[in-house]
Amino acid sequence: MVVVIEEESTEKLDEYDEGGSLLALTIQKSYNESEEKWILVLEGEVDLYTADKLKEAVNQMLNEKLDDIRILGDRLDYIDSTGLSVFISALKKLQKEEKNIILANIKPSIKKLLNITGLDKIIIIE
Amino acid sequence: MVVVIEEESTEKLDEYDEGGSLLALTIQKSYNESEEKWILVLEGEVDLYTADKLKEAVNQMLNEKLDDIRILGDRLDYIDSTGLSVFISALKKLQKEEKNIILANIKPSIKKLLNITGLDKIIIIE
Amino acid sequence: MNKEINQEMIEVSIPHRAEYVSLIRLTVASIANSMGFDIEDIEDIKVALSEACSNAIMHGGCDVGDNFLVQFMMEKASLTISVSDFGKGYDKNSIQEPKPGELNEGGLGIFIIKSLMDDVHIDTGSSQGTSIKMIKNLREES
Amino acid sequence: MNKEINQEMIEVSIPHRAEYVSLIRLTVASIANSMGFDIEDIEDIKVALSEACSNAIMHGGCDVGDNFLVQFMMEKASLTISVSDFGKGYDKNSIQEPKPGELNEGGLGIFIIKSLMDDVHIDTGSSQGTSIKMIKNLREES
Ligand SMILES: Nc1ncnc2c1ncn2[C@@H]1O[C@H](COP(=O)(O)OP(=O)(O)O)[C@@H](O)[C@H]1O
Ligand SMILES: Nc1ncnc2c1ncn2[C@@H]1O[C@H](COP(=O)(O)OP(=O)(O)O)[C@@H](O)[C@H]1O
Repeated sequence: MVVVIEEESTEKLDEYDEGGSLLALTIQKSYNESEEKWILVLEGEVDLYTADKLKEAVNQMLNEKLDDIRILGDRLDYIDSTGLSVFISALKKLQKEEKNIILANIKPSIKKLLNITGLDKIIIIE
Repeated sequence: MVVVIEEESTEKLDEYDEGGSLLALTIQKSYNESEEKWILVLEGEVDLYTADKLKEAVNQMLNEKLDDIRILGDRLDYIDSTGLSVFISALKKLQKEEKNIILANIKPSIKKLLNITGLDKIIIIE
Repeated sequence: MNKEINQEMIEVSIPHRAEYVSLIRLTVASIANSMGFDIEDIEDIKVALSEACSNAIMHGGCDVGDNFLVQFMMEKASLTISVSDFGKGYDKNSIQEPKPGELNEGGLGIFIIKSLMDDVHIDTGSSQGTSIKMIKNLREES
Repeated sequence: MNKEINQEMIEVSIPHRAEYVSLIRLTVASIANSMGFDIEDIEDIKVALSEACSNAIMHGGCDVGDNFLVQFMMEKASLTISVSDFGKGYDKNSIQEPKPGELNEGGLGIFIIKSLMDDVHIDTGSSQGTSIKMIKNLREES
């Protein structure tokens, strides 16, 4: 029997309007049954301030079901090593089950960071 | 005989992309024959740095034809006393010919500034 | 370890140049936003701080290579901003308030600052620098 | 009077708190933008500076009430950024570069900074603060 998990949640750490210019992080996660993958929509910035929230969300997901995570990065403006660390620790768990992280539609600057760190050879970039 | 002036010009002091967040000032001026008014589209921010450019544009307009100036403020994000001074010195010239400045579609924060300074009693706000 | 901090300070030292005033606005908008000020208050603070910076740059009489100082003091219920130049200062008694109905290109800056902020103190004299301190209180949540 | 300025400096002093790193990014994006850096370079600079600030905050060992210092030196052809904390410092020789292919959550920050910036100097020791200086050159216009 395959456990089907349906979940949709939005967590906002902070929200700024146009004038304020500061973006924080919005996280949306859901499990896609037909694809058998977690879908994670990241919007805003992952940095030292917001990385904990991402770590929490990812841990929750993988504890519920250890399956591929497909991250939609269309609206992910920024990530640095604090965010990459979250992916790396998730990868350690995922690789045991031969699962992976898939990053879709990410900005060139983020792709560059994955190249530099060699993560592009481990994570799947679409 | 009425002199008809048709002019369209765009002056940019600086342009910033989404990531850069800094907006400078874009000025578009044209003379509308049927309304017999100058139409001035301001986009961005009028402050100490950009006010000179606005002053130049307004002076040029009034030297060509001393007529009403209708300012479209939909995309005017910011103005302070350095910008108001430009309006005030233009008003001094315009009032001699019983002409005026009309400000259309301005943001609440700019309306507030006009109230505080009493300019709302002199300039027409639409 | 995690004792509560009641006051935090951000300090920006910046050249006496007009092109940097927008950077200061960006900074204060972000600070005020994260403190919970609403859009109207943020716009007020941006204008007031810009006026003070414009004065430091235009009237301070400093070299463009010299810097002036903007300090942000973040407390639970208020933001205090100081703008200090190390310029020539001025005689406060010689400054007149703008007269309503009169068209005057100058003399609006300090009047606007006082109108938009909750409290304003100016420290200046005809041969010391000028330091203007302005306070905006967070509104009670309703 | 209007002699050309070849070097200008902006200095920001900011608390050791994670929530302010985004403000520093905002600041440097605006500075780099006005200097003429392109989008790719601006993103590189934002990441490198964030890494340095994150290190000051995470590893400096300072009180959150203490501030660290970010200096921007704007020259015609380059931007030099220094991040200085007055914390416990570290022993540079004990730090290893990340190994390609190995999954390691830590140790990426300085490696990323060195990859993205044109020149990097670190001044630190096991009981002095840390100061990291990074330089990005403007590309020749083609
Ligand atoms: N930082 C400053 N240094 C020296 N003089 C100043 C400073 N700020 C204000 N002043 C003086 O106060 C006057 C009034 O300032 P303000 O109300 O801002 O109007 P404005 O700048 O349009 O003249 C200025 O004209 C100037 O003489
Ligand atoms: N500002 C600093 N103060 C003290 N130690 C530091 C500082 N910056 C870096 N370090 C030391 O260098 C190590 C490597 O830093 P870095 O490459 O950024 O990776 P990470 O931060 O992920 O550990 C840190 O773990 C820390 O021991």
